[in-house]
Amino acid sequence: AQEVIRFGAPLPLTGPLAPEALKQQQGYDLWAEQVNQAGGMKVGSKKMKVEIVYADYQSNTPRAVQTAEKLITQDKVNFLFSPFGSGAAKAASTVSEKYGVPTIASTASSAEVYDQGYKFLFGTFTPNDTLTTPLVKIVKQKAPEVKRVAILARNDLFPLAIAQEMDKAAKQYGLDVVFFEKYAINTMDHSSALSQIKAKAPQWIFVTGYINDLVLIKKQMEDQKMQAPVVTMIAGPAYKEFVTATGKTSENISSAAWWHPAERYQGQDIFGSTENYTKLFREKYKAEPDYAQASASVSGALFQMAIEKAGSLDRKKVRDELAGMSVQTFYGPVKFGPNGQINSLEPPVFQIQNGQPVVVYPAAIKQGDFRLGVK
Amino acid sequence: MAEVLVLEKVSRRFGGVQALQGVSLSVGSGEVLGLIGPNGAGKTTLVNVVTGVRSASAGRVLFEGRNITRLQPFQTARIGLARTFQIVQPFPDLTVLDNVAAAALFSQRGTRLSEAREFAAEQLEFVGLGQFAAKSAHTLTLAMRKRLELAKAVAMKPKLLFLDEVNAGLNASEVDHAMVLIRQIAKRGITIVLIEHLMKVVLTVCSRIVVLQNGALIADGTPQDIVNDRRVVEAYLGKKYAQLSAARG
Amino acid sequence: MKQRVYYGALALLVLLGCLPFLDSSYALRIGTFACMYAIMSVSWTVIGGFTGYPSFATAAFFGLGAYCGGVLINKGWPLFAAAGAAGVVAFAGALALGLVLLRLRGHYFAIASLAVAEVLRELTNTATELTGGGMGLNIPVSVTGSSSVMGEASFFFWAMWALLLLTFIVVRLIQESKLGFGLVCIKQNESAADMIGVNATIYKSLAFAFSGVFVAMAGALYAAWVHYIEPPDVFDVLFAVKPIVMALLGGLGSPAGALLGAFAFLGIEEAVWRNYLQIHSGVLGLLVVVLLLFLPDGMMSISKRLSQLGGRRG
Amino acid sequence: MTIPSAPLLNLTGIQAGYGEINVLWGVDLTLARGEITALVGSNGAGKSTLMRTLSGLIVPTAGRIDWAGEDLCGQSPAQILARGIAHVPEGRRLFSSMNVEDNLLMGAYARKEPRAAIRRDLDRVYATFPKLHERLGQAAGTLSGGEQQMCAIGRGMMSAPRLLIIDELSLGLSPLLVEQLVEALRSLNREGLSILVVEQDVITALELSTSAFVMDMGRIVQSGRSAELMHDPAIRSAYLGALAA
Amino acid sequence: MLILQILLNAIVLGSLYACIAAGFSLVWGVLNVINLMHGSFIVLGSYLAWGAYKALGVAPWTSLLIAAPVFFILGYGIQRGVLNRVIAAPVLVTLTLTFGLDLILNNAMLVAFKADYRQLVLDPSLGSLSVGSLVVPVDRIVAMIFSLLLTLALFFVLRRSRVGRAIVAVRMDRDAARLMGVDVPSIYATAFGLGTAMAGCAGVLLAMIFPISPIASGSYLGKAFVVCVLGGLGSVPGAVVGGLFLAIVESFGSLVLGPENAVTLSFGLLIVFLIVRPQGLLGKRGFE
Ligand SMILES: Nc1ncnc2c1ncn2[C@@H]1O[C@H](COP(=O)(O)OP(=O)(O)OP(=O)(O)O)[C@@H](O)[C@H]1O
Ligand SMILES: Nc1ncnc2c1ncn2[C@@H]1O[C@H](COP(=O)(O)OP(=O)(O)OP(=O)(O)O)[C@@H](O)[C@H]1O
Ligand SMILES: [Mg+2]
Ligand SMILES: [Mg+2]
Repeated sequence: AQEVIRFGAPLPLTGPLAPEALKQQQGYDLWAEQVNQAGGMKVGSKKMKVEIVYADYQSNTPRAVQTAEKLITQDKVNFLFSPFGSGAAKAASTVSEKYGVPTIASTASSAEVYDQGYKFLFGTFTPNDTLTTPLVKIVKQKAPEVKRVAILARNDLFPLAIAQEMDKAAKQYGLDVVFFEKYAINTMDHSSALSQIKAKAPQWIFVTGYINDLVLIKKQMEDQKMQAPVVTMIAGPAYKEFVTATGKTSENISSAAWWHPAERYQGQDIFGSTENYTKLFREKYKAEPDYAQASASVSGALFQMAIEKAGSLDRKKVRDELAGMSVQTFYGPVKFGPNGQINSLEPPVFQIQNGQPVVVYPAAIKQGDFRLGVK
Repeated sequence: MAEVLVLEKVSRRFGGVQALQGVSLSVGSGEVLGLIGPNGAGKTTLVNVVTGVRSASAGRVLFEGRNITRLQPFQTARIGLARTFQIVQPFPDLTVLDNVAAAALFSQRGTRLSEAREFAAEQLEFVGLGQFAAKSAHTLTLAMRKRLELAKAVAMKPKLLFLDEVNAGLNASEVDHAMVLIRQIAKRGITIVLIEHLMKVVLTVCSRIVVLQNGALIADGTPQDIVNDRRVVEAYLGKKYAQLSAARG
Repeated sequence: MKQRVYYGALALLVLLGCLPFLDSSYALRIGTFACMYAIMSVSWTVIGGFTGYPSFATAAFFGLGAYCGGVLINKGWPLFAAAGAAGVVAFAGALALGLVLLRLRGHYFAIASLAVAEVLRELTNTATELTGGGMGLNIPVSVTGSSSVMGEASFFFWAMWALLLLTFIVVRLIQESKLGFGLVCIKQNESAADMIGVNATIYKSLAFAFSGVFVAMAGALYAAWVHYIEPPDVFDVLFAVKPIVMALLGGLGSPAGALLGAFAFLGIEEAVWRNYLQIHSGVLGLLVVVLLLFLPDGMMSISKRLSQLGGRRG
Repeated sequence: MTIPSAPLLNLTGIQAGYGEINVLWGVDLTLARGEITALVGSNGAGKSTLMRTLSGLIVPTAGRIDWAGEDLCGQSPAQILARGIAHVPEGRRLFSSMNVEDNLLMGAYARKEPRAAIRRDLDRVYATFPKLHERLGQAAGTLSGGEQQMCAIGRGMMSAPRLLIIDELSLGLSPLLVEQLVEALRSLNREGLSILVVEQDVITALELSTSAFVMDMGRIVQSGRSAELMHDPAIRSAYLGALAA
Repeated sequence: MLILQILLNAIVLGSLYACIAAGFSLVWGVLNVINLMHGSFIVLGSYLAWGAYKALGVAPWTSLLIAAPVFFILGYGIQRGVLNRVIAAPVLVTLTLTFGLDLILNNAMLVAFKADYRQLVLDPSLGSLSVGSLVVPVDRIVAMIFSLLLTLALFFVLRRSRVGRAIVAVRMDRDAARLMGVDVPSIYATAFGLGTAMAGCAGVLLAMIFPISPIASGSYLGKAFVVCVLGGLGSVPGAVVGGLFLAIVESFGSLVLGPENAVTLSFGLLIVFLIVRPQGLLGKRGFE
């Protein structure tokens, strides 16, 4: 039988993070399918197929660590993808470091994850401020009259971190943060907070949260007839479901993400180009890919390039290849900094226009201009 | 005769119901006092107020000269007040022995479990439940449960014991047996307040009887006085009883 | 019979102590979890089993302990001192809380105890200065002094194991003591217990406190072990529910049963989790349902049924 | 003397118990229509068990309960109630947090008659037990012991039965109230209601009833007209106790 | 003005809470069962409304007509087939049983519908009503009216009907109820069925408002708990009062203390209530 390379992927398949896990899974699966359709990847003289071993950690961080360990020691995977999000990725990185297993975190952005001095951990998300600073710059430039910013953040690792970056950036660029509140994770209704925001008459409403929060908040903003020149939501609008669920009212909502299907990169990876990736994804899942799926896919593709270059499954060698890597991919240029976190990427800012996400930054790949006015 | 328990104008309301109104009463040491009255007169409530299960709305309760109106049930238990429940309340899954041992153990400070068990065994013999010591309490029949209640109360080495309808539901010969027990308990020097609807028990065992009606005391006297008290007959005993006792002379 | 189960459980515990010699860090991790859960379920029997108060506060104690431990370790406290402090805080807190909460009975108490974890979680979430709030708390300090993988794993395993042993022994001592006797009386009939002089309020509060102290210490060990905790994770309602299921599985009210139940449950869960990726929580649910419908007295009823069968034959 | 009336209920060879424990060992018993019958016996004799069997709470393991030619064995309490047998259980078993009036109305749960008829019966219960009328809005669980007994009997009357079974009639009632209750039952009986009472106080039982059965160790050991049993020396010594002797 | 707007939001939200909690309260108060499946039933109801609208264009308020009987039968069946077997067991056993059943139900939904959030978007949208600067969304008003109607209906079933009295009687003394001619298992099942039907209907109404996902079940359950305790166990009017009370406290708490404290506040309130007034706002004392 043909030999297989095994990749471990601990995912929160059940529990509150389950929707995220599904996206990850789609991304990994698409990549694995491409590799195997092409007859496997070239390792030295051999062609080897890819197998992804999934394990559910029930959205529970310690379970994620346990799962990672199980994948390494029991399921004997060769390489590992991190669990979802910065917290779990950080927790699990101890294990992969311990066993010297090269690991790519496809959804961890916090610098703390990478600043532990670990050698085997790499990540495909740039730090959080790379999302907020460009946004502030664009708004400053496009709408100098926008002064009053309201920030509403989910009191949770990633959304809160983004909101804090936003707060910093806004202040740095001379905006006036008139409202900055957190909402609890289990908040079912936002009407009170929104009424408070409305009373402050902000010109820029900046909300962070997971997709369900954002869909609900958008709907309630509409219910309360709230309008502002700029409304930004992270991370919802990057997802197709957000646009479906909010309908026409999502027009002109801006957001930022690490990747967007509207980008146009030519890559040396198995997917070739952003266009091709999007096409393959659509064929397989009948849906638009978003950054989470793309990041998962590119993590696979990066492993593949490193392994093929190393010509062996030796973990140390593959790690060194990853560390020294500098390549073009459908996801953008990839080069890891000394701490393992990607530093070559310029995350796009985009906006829903005519029901479609349109990239408005960076200039090199932009598809349209930033527009003002959200109903 | 020194007074063990004194009630001074004790009242208790439940919403619209005045269950006790200004009851003043004293119980002498070593006495066997009968407490009778129509259903709903407030007898059980009186016991509840004295033992701290319910608080008094007004008035004071003195035990051996000490004001115990505000004490909790476990505190009254520790200073020497014991009671049986009108509806028996054993610890159903404990053995009969442990039911009694618990009473001995917790009512007196510094007892050890082994001592308590020994003492409990004696009390079981005393009430005639010796051979059931190892059974679970819930397997006992009603008559035996009532005796278990007695054993528990006695094991607490109380100074004052309230017996709330310990004879209800027993047949005549069992009642006779219970009366013997009550007399023996009294002989140990324990003051007893006996609540009972079985007149033959009250009349034979008690030296003095008080009558409650609608929460107020309406009579206080020797059994003979009570049986002949017109108000008591009307409110409680009934004409038939009056005829019967008149016939007996 | 009871004694046999007790010694059986002790023997199993001692046997488990040899796990590090297997030299598998995965097995050690599972073993550590098993000890942790067993601490929770054995502790729970004090309030839930002896006293009959359906407490869901285990998650609250665990989270409280984890955060106490985590914060103190970050302040430079040695691990065991931090764990001890977590235990003391939980004990005192539970004692005070018990005085008010335990006036409630049945469902009301269950809900109140559940809500305690919710409140603590949200408080932890908002007390960003102290706990890191929603960002979680990193405990980067290596408290073991051992840098090797196996060294650290064995260290935490033994720490958790020793704590379990301590918990088990203390809980058994409580069961045999006057306190334990009083608790059983309270369970059987609280007003009757009151009438014979049991200070039910204090007794119940003590039971509540004892059901929390070791859980909190386990929480502190856990925090040091995983190096990162966040509120939704350590105040997870499953930490409250699972110990109960474990105790039910073992047969309500017996610490040895709770211990065995914890191991059995984790064994089943691990097996299910490995084999049914998409539907493992459903399968787990099915197991719980089947268990309750067909083994109402837990595993104890298996042995009872077996002995009944044997009795009939013989 | 009246002509002995047709039997209302006929039990033959009833055996019943709880799980593996057998309590009744072949009970034979006949109740006459329109009479008050008493059942006496020491504690644990099985009186309550027999009553529970009659009302369907316990299914007998052997024997036959003949009611107007139909065997009631195995029928549910609801079916038996529909035939006209109401049971006031030992220990009152009131719905403790329901108020007194709702408890009484629950007695009429299975009746499909117009409200007015039920209302009339309710008023009659209140007439029999004025104390209940005073307490009609109070939760039954907070009534005094004797008040609860009244409520339980009243609830039994509310189902407009043909046979009313009362377990422990006088338990916890004051002498006066027992007297009134006896009167009330007599008057119900005169209106055609058959009654079966279980009673510890043998004198009261025998005075109230026309015929009586004595039970011991799960069997009927003696039966006869009450007036005759009253003078039976064996009964007197076994059940009337020291005072009567 | 802000205060008025927040009060208005709270009143509308509160009546939705009432609808979430009414069935839960019924089952808890009457059957003495804490039904942990309640949240999942609500989500299932939302899926039903979503499917009906998406596939057939049936508006949610029309879907109520399907949801009520369907969920009644579902609940009736679960009670009869599973819960009835242990109904006499202690609190913990029934609670854990519903916990297990919920794991199954929720996992089944996760497999069937996936975890991602869906939203029932009415087209055309119902918009919002405004009076001066006050605004209220029409879909919430619709949901509020229907949820109050449903709650009222449940109230009359319990208070006025024979079945209602039997439900309460069974709760207090099974054997005595049997002696009154009550068919106990079927009454239990009816009560559970009613509770489930209320959950399903609540889900249908909430589909217009909240995103739908199996994951949402937990927060519905949490709300049901709090409302039920605030209002009084088993009391339907209590659910309404408790719901309003909770919504008002949350909304103003969020105004004064910040939104992140709203949830803490509601659970804190729950504890305080349990301690000082365990019978809830409208519950009577003495109910266990
Ligand atoms: N918790 C309560 N709420 C309302 N009323 C109450 C409560 N407890 C007792 N009562 C009322 O107070 C009165 C006195 O009750 P109590 O139990 O003291 O009577 P009792 O003299 O013991 O009667 P019995 O001989 O029937 O046992 C009764 O009318 C009863 O209904
Ligand atoms: N639920 C039960 N389970 C097992 N045994 C029972 C149960 N109820 C009663 N028994 C047993 O059945 C026997 C008869 O009890 P029963 O209650 O019928 O007697 P009784 O004649 O009514 O006595 P009493 O005068 O005390 O009411 C007793 O030995 C009793 O212990
Ligand atoms: Mg009384
Ligand atoms: Mg009986």
